Amino acid sequence: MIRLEELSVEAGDFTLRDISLEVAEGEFFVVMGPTGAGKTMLLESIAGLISPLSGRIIVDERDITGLSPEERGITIVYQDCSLFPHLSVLDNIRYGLRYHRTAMSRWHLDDLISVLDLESLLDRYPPSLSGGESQRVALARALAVKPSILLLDEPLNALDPAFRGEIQTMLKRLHNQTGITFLMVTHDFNEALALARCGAVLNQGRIEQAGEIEDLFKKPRSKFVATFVGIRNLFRAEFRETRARVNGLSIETGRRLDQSDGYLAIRPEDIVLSRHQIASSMRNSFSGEIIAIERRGMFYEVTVQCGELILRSLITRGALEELELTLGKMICFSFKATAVHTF
Amino acid sequence: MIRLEELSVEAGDFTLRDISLEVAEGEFFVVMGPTGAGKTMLLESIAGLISPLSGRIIVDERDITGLSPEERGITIVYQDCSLFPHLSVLDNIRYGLRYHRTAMSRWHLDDLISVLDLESLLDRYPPSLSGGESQRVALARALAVKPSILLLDEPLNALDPAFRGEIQTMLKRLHNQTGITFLMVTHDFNEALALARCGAVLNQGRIEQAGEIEDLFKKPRSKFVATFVGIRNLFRAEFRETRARVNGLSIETGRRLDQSDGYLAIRPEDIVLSRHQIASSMRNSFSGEIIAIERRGMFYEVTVQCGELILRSLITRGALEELELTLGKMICFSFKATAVHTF
Amino acid sequence: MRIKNSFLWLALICGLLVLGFILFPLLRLLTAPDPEQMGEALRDVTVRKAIWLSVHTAGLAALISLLLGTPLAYILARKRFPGKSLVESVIDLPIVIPHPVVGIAILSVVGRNFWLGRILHEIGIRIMGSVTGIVVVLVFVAIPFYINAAKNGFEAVPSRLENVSRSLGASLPATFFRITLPLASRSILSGFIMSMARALSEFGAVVVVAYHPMVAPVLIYERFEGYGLKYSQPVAVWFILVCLILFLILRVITADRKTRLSKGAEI
Amino acid sequence: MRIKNSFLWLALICGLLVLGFILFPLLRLLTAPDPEQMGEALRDVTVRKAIWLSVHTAGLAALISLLLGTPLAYILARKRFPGKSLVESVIDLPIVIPHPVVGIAILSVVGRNFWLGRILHEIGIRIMGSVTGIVVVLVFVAIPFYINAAKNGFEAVPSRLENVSRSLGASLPATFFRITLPLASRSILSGFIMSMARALSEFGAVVVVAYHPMVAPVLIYERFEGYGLKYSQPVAVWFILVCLILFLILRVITADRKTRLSKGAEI
Repeated sequence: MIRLEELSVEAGDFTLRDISLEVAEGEFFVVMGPTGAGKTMLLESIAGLISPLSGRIIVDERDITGLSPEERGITIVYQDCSLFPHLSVLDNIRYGLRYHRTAMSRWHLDDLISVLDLESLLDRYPPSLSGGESQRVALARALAVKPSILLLDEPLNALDPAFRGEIQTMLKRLHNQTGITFLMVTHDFNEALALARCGAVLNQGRIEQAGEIEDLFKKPRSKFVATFVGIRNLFRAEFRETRARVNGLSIETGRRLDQSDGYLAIRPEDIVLSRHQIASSMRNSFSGEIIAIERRGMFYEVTVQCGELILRSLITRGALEELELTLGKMICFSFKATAVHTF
Repeated sequence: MIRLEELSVEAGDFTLRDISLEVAEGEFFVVMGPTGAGKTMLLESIAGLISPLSGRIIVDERDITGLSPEERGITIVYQDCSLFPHLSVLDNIRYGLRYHRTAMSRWHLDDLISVLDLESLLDRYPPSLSGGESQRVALARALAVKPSILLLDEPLNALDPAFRGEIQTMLKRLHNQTGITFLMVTHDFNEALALARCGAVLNQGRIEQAGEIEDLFKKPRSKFVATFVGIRNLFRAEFRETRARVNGLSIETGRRLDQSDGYLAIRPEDIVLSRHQIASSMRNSFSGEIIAIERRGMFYEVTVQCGELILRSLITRGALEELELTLGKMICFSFKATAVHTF
Repeated sequence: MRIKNSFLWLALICGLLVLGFILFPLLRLLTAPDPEQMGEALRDVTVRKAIWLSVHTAGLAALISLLLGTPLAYILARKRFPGKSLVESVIDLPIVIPHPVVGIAILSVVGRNFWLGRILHEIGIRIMGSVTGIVVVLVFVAIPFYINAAKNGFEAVPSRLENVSRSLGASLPATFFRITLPLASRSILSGFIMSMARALSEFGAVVVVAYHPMVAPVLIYERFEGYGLKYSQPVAVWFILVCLILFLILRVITADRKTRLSKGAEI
Repeated sequence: MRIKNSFLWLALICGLLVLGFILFPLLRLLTAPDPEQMGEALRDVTVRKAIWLSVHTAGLAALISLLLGTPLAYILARKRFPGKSLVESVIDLPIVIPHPVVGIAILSVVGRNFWLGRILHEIGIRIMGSVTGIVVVLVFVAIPFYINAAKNGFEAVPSRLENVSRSLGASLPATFFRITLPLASRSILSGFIMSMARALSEFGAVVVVAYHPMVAPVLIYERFEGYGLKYSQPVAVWFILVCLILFLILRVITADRKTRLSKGAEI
């Protein structure tokens, strides 16, 4: 278990302020944030590579704030892998073993090498490895000493998208098999969705929101988090009882709203398009004009204008063809009251 | 129009070999390839920054192979933006104007600045700009001289995912408004899907396949292209008449197959899951056991095992819940004959 | 924690030893002469002339290094060509050639028993015992310092900036003067000062080629040889004060530059 | 194309001028003495003794620089502390202090009218006119070259590698010896050779502290002063041949290193 208590760290011009976080034993926890949010700095503070100004780092009920990095049993995998270029792959992996007498009892080095599919690389040297290979070696090296915590610094970012899935699957499997606490930072919300159950959003050196990923995704508590998790439908709204008024539209939220105004967010994939008004349990149903259709990866984003309000809906190619959507066409759009999030 | 005729380029240890490509006037063309495929080198050859060993570069029926970069009217936007750090944003944008008497007649500088939303940045200096801002300035600088061709070197890669959509939309708009030929390289197939109609896949200095993006996506002609465009269901198969045998399963392809063996590919999103065999026009229908369910961004990848064959299907969260999919459950999967691609 | 500390202690002790070893003699030298001796030295026209001769020949040598060395430094920073590392070796040669040998080598080509010497004599250029000779020797010892600094400065300018400039329509010279030179200007300036400082400090090569007119190091040596340590100290102090001011300027410039660059770096 | 070419022509001309200016006198020097004179110089025991004294004092000075300078170089490459740029300035001082002044400054602290000099005298260490004195002077002029090279070498080792090593359980010293030192070894070696080359070339500072025993540059100067150019040339040639061999080794090492690094770079 890791607990950060009001940790403040300063390095150069940049400061992490009052970071409080709790990561449960054996969890896969993801800290997300844009470039420059201080993510790597957070990891280096936990690893003991930067000394905090104030606050405490507790691991398994033991205050490790004053310990030097080599005494912590926390390993780190950097984005660039940081393999030792003058050592062979095998020597890289074995590097830390001499400092850990208990290492590799449950998990044998050979197992690790075979799980990470490194047998054929052992005699090679780091400069000759591909990105994905380097990443696997770095993981093996960090796990070989059986750390209590593994810190991962954007491990997928340096890889081509085609290979990200592979390493992602491997990370998940390693996490399940070793039972080690993984703490990963990333700028890509989708990675968090794929890998972790809990996480936090870091922005400009502060934690914006922490909790279950699902909650960050569905119930962002700030405009920054909402934008960061890709909620493209985000509006200022006035609230009255259970309804929210946005640009003249009255939207049912299905619950009493305590504030008088705030933000209203709807995920684009929660908006259903149809040619005609449909009879369903969806409490909100409107119609508008299609003003843009754009491809987003394997899906299409349809932008609908209804009065002043501009809403985006994400649909599949099949749906696009079936509904015969074209620019300028009028279309109905509906969403459940539970899909409406306010803050 | 750009036409590359058997272009070969060498720089250091790396070689581009026999690149032949044709990009139509005013098109948005994307060259995709993994890191180290030679993408930047291809752009720099077209811009005249590297001299080719052999082959010709034809722009608008004029052989420009021997021209120096400043005589070509081709501008380049690098991934790192490469803004001039000692010049203000406005001076960066105006940098090339003095060399182009005819520049900015149709498109006025002010228009460009306002379309790219740069008014408030004009007095700032590059080191103080964010990634997205730098990218917009670099685009304005490259477009200000009204090039006949704009070369884009992974313009979205250095940006946080949250801002990629914005620049992507802007690129598309700029392309439509200026009518300039855009040639972009990227390692991300999804960007190509979102932006371009035609493209090519580059691997280890050679063009693997060129044509409409849709064809690359649906009908890859090599194993590399299939993997690169994210076809996770790719198998060696034996062909007989209209059917393909893969690991004991007989799959209908709906057309006569000329080869006796080859590869068979099915996109995961083309595989429909259902609890029971469904009556439909889908010619292939099998059942298997669910052996994995993994979240991929906003969707779920369900892995189904049927005998020796392992197939992956991509479905929405709604479908996942509706079908009550769990590990170990038996499930039916179907796909159209037209969704089966062979090569 | 103990091991770590002993490691840092070792480093600290070595560091203090080195700094003390360098600073202690210099500080002692600076405080050795009394104000009266200092004033006397300053009133001595020979001393003033020698220091001025040193400063202006060194400045001239640095300027010549800049003019001749800049194009070569740019080529070395940007182009690959066969034999490049040989060229770099040749440029570094003056650093490692023993100083009197530099003087002897230059005298070897300007003597009247060699064709170049005869040509120079015909057109009236004297090297031995002349200001010209001093400048030639100083350029020889100073130019590697300038070229290396300028080369590093040019290398630090990303060639992508030049690529972009050219694709925007600027020719190679226009790109050089609008992009490369402004961005490398601090390195060029610090190379200029570095090469001037090196020229100011030279003694062995100069004394072989020109004992007279006397540059400051030769004068200091002469006073030391002829009249002893005490008599040479005031001149030495005056001269290193001049050198230190130059050196201080160099440091201010490079420190300033580092700050600016680190600001641009990512967190 | 025309402008571009004239730019390159200018660079080529400047480059050839610089290379010619450096190489021409040295090549002329190398070819000036006839084989008979060369053989005679080699048979002269004074010459052989002087060259050997130069080589071994310079080697000793480089070794001392390495031992004392390495920890300091590491601290300068890795740590930020207030006054760091001042420390760096102090380390560079010996490069810009005029050479005779270096000798005078060192004599200022070892004379018997100063406490340090009295202590040294008590324990029987002589500086003036001794091999010890020569080594002290050579360390003074050579150590900045070593420290700067080693510092650059250490800076080129990413501190992330050290971070990873420590998080894997290696202490600071273990990390230094297993990761940092092996990766910086080429820079350290080239710094060693560079500082030795600098020490070999020194004349002005040595001549002040120790005219006798005679190091090679002093001998060369003496022969030049006493017997003229022709008589000094053979000794100079033998000595620079020794220096050049050292310098060649340096070049081979650094060139090799560049190749290895560039191989690791991305296409």
